[in-house]
Amino acid sequence: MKTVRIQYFALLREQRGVGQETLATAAATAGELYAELRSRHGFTLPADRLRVAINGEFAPWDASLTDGVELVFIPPVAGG
Amino acid sequence: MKTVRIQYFALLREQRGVGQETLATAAATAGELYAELRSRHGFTLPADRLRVAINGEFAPWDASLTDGVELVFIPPVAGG
Amino acid sequence: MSFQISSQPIDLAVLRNALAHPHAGACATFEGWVRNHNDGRPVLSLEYEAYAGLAEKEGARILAEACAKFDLVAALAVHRTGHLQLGDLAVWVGVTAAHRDGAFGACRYIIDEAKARLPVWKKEHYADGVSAWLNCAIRGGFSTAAGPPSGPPTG
Amino acid sequence: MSFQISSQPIDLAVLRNALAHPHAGACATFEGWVRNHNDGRPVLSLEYEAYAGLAEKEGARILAEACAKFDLVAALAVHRTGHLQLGDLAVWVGVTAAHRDGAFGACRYIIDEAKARLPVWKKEHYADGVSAWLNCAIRGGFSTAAGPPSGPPTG
Repeated sequence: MKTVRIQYFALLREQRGVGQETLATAAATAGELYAELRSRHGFTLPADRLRVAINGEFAPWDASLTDGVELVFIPPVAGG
Repeated sequence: MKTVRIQYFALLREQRGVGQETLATAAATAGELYAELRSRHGFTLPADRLRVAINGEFAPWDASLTDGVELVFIPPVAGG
Repeated sequence: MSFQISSQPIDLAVLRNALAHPHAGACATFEGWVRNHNDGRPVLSLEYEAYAGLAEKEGARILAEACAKFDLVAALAVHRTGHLQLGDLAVWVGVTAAHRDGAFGACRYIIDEAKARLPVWKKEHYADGVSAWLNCAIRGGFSTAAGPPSGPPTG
Repeated sequence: MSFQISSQPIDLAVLRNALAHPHAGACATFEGWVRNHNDGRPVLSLEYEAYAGLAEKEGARILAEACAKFDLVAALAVHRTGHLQLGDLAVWVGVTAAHRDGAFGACRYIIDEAKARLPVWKKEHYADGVSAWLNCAIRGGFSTAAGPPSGPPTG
């Protein structure tokens, strides 16, 4: 088990009901963690519509999670 | 003979030494008038680098001159 | 040369002064304003939310790409966050160059990339009381050249 | 929707307010500034001269063409006359549209046509004390589609 911090934005923030949380997980990768959270919280967005950032930088979904990392799941963007 | 008013701008104004003049001419067309003025004042620009405006609107070089018209010979433009 | 995420109104005079330079003969700007309709629905207001830290990093990369592609003097951009009303300025891009080709090309490049890549989200509030997050940019499922090398998992 | 020739400094705030409209989601502007070099020669200042009456008429035609070609909300432009110093604003074009494609396309069209067609002239004053009228635009010997039907005489 490792401890990770997650920030939520936009639709994910509203579906989760909080802007951030710290939790313990057995997930090995960012992709596994999103699948775990999606089934727990009923997120409507599939991972293939998202990107993930780890420690403030875009990262691949198969990036290994280490203790203490900060993750952001990034919904489809709509700036401008 | 008819009387015409001419305004000069930019290089033509400097080569003519005045911004406008009223003169009597036997020229039948705008093109004939420019040829007459060019030989009299030594304008360096040939007519095919100019356009002509009559009474505030672009006109063809073969437009007939009538008494009292206002002409502007328009050097190559360089706005912006 | 920075791309700012700002919760405060954008001060155009300050930005314009920051672009001034004696080599600059051309300045192109783009402004995105909150308009009263989208896809045929009347819009009353917009909420912008940003992952500011990453948005500013990605924005700086976009500006650097524009400088590499076009012959620029300077480039600057700001994106608002917060609850904006009709007519409010949501995003501003300003570019200077010796000539207008570079200025127009870079300005267009920056706003196009910003809309596709910055982690910024927009919630529209409609006249009928409903509101919705827009899901505009899913460019290549986010597996772009600028993105991570591996594809996303299913799930 | 007007193209003004102005001997007074251009007031950007006034112009921007004149473009505001609830349907407008995109605003593209172009500014031409006096820069310190041209074709490799150091420039100290610029003099602009215009045949104002015809320039405003031709400018209005250019704006009307832009409105016909692009889906615009509004378009506005001003060209300065007089003796301008380095960094001064010589020409401003502003366009609003629902979407950015129209705004960028029209803004570019207007400045390109204005440079090619408005009876406005520019004299450069160089660092070496020389000055010269620029003869930039001789598009098609002025026998453009917008021009008179007959060709110029020789001479």
